[in-house]
Amino acid sequence: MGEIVSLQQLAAQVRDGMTVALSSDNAGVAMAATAAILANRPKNLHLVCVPISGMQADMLIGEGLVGTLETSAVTLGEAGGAPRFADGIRNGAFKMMDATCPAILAGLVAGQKGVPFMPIRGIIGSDLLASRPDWKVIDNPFAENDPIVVVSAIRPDIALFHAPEADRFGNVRIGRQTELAAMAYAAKTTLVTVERIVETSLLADERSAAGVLPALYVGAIAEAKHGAWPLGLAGEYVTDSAEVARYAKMARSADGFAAYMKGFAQAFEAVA
Amino acid sequence: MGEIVSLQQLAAQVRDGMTVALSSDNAGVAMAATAAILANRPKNLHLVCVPISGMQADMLIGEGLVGTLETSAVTLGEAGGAPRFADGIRNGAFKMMDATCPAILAGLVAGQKGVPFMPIRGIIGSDLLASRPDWKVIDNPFAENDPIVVVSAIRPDIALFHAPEADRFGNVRIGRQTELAAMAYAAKTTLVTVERIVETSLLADERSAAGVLPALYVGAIAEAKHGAWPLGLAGEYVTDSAEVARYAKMARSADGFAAYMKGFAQAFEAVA
Amino acid sequence: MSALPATSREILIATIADLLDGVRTVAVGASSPMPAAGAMLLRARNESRGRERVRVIVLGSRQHNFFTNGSFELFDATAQGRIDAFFLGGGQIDGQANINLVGTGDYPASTVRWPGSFGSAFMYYLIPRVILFREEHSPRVLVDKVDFVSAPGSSEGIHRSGGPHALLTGLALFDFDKENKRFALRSVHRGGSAAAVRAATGFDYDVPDEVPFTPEPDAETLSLLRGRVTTELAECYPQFVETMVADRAA
Amino acid sequence: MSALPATSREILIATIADLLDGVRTVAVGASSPMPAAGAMLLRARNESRGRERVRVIVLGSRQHNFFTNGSFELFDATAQGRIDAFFLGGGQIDGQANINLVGTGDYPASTVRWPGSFGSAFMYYLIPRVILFREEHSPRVLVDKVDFVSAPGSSEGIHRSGGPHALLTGLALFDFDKENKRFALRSVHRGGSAAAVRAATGFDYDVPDEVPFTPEPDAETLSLLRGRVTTELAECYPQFVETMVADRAA
Repeated sequence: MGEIVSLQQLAAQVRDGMTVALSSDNAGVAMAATAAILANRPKNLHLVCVPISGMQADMLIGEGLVGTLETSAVTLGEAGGAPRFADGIRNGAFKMMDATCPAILAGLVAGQKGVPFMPIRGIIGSDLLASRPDWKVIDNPFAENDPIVVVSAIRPDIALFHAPEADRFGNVRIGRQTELAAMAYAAKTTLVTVERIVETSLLADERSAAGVLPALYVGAIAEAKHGAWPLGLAGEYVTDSAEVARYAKMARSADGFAAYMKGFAQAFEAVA
Repeated sequence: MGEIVSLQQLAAQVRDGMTVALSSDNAGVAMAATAAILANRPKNLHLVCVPISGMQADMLIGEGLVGTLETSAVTLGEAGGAPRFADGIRNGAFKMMDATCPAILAGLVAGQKGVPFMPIRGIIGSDLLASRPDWKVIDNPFAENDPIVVVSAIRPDIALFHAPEADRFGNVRIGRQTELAAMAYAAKTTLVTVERIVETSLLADERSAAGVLPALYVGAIAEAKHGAWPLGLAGEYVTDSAEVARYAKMARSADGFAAYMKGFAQAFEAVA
Repeated sequence: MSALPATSREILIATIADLLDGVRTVAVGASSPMPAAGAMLLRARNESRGRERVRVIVLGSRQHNFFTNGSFELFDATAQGRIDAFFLGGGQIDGQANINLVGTGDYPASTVRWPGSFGSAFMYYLIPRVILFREEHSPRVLVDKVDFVSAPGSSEGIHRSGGPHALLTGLALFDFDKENKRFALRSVHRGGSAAAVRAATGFDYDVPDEVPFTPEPDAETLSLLRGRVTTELAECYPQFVETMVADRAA
Repeated sequence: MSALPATSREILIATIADLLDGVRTVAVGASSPMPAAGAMLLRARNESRGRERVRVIVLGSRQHNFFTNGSFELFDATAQGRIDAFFLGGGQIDGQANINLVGTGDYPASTVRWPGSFGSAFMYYLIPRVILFREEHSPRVLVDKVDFVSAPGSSEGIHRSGGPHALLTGLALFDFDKENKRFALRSVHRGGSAAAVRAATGFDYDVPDEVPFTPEPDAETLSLLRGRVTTELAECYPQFVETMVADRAA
């Protein structure tokens, strides 16, 4: 557990048909790992975006690796809509499971707690419900006339994210982004890329230990400097907005996307 | 919110009939506040121990202030059983709601999430279930032949605990004791005593911010140096085992308990 | 020194502040500068008037977000009743205040696909005061019936403690009548008219005999907005502040 | 230098280590020095034998507990299947491995009241290898039927992935036969006898024709226990280590 490996070894753990939980853009996205995963071309992935995604999901969709997409949104933020996502939707390229943020979080909490479902307020009367056989409406057992949605547990094969640092013992600093911990708790294993690996245990300082994910949940860690690029990593570097805008523009067409991705792969090969 | 008050002002917020969530001995117990609460003699309290309690619950029971006790255990640890608790049980002095630790935590999570119940594994076949009308067995809506317990949400009027420090803005450091945050989320308001109040925002340092409960949840904070005594506070001071043992011995009889409590009140009056 | 008159954007921001009047805690999205500006303006004004403190939570911001429990906390705090107001938009908003953040055409193969429902299918049900905010006021956005309901404007037979309070666009301000499940035009912004609003709106709504103009910010409000609030905003939304300042000069 | 023979306590600790053989992660209570000693012994022995690493979580300890999610994490990690072994005791344990941590007499007005069920009504169902450990071996503890079921020894028709693996007392070691829901005596500790165990046990159980003595720790095990493990234990259980060392001298 918490083994330190190369980016390629980490990426090799993502295999055909797996359910992979991805972090949202402001929580640390493993973009360098995504480039390495794309090189392996695992098919028919089931992405669970926690609770939304952006360029990462759009790239995996554009490369044809996504069989199922479970998310509350895919957006490039200021750069606009996610073009390969919208194109895939139009062409029915993957099974779409539209969600709402707290329902994805509730599914992960069910996974974390080892229960088959979690109740959640809202949702009833939304068109989301009709396309989600994994969400049901039951009667609140403790009240009359109180229908409530239950969402089934989400138990990803893999949780994947990028964080500022890990220690040699496999512990990872996640800070206030506790949904990363929930992803890891719910997942069978967790793959983490980090800006740096430190020698001292992150649990040694009691004041900051609360923001650390213990090695118990972590399958593999790879060092990847600027591993969230072109996205940012809070406290480390900001999003490369020009690059995201360049992607947004090029990815509007299949050819432009292919050209962008070629350069993207080369950018990471140059580093590795 | 997060107002800094005197110990007496804080204690005055605990009133007749309220549901009060208490922390376990290793998580920071507000003993100085308990002395101040005992002086006010609020009646018919419903204690929710998260998930167990010790001397604090035993004292409140011994003073006749408890109408309902919801807990997974009451124990004085190395000093043995809780004598006023056992005596109250024999005499039917309060309504007992025996629980199991994760069920109390699940009830708080339901309170935190604003849902009426949470499912939980286990429990079926235990005699605990028979005396808990607020726990029911339902069929898992997503599987055949899979009965599962649901526990109803716990929404205390007050969460009460002792922590190392708070800042002037009402934020409280709880470190890795995240069940204290769950208590606060689930409760209408939270009363916290602290060893010290610091001038700098506890949220200013991103590395340690994950272990901070924001002021949004905190009703009142009072400074109480050694406020967990005779119990310990992790990272600050250890339990005064001799004092707990003295309590354990004296509290075996009603008279001994009364004598102990007189001294206990005086110990805090001397400080105040 | 007489101040320049309020810009259109400043009127919108001041209107948002008015719509938030009385709230204690308001959350705004990281990419929602106008709602954030309105919330910060109310906070500043309440402070200068000695009124109750307003907490503003800017989601996704590290500095202006005191949450410590990640993505969970907005939704949990909402369900706990601790968040009084929130903003929602939509690619489509219909006359019953249903909102669509998913797309047009036959779901799931939407012709035009938007990002997705985000937290709307939860927040809209539980936030007491949801302000629908969309600057574009056109028949394409304000439709008779949305193609997909991300979240409905009203509900029956379920637990629902929140819902739409008002709809603010670049042209007008509507109240939502919960009884009749219809919007009612409250005011049109400077330079507009009831007729222009009617022409640009794809759904039917109630109109009073006299349609007033949306009130313009008073001198105190405008001064706070151009002073303290602009400074505060600049930390989260530097680009927006630049356009806001450029507006005034124009 | 020939080592002193194993003390009774050391035999129990070594037996616990043997019962844990093969686990990857084991959790022990803060006031459970013997289980902790057994777990630490297995960890040390696996390390010296180049076998798989064993994680030992001492609950309630700050230094020997890597959890960062408070009281939740033990139960959550258990439900996730990440904790392989745990220890439970009981004021009463019966022949079907039901355990009672609540009290004797008519519930709720128990004549003798114990602290309560703690996490047993959850952990017993979900931990694959639960070791029942109670040093006192008497008809008062090992009863035919418990007065109150804090957690049952077996279940039907519900999700249950865990349960009793063995019962270890100061006199003997029992296996639990899940099929027949009965204990079977595996061994008696040095100086004891099958007859003495029978006399001290309030429930019926199976007995083999030949009842062996509980194996005593080999030299390597004893040396690890008296060396590294004693040092590690001293950080969490200083008083216990004192008595353990005093035992040897006696």
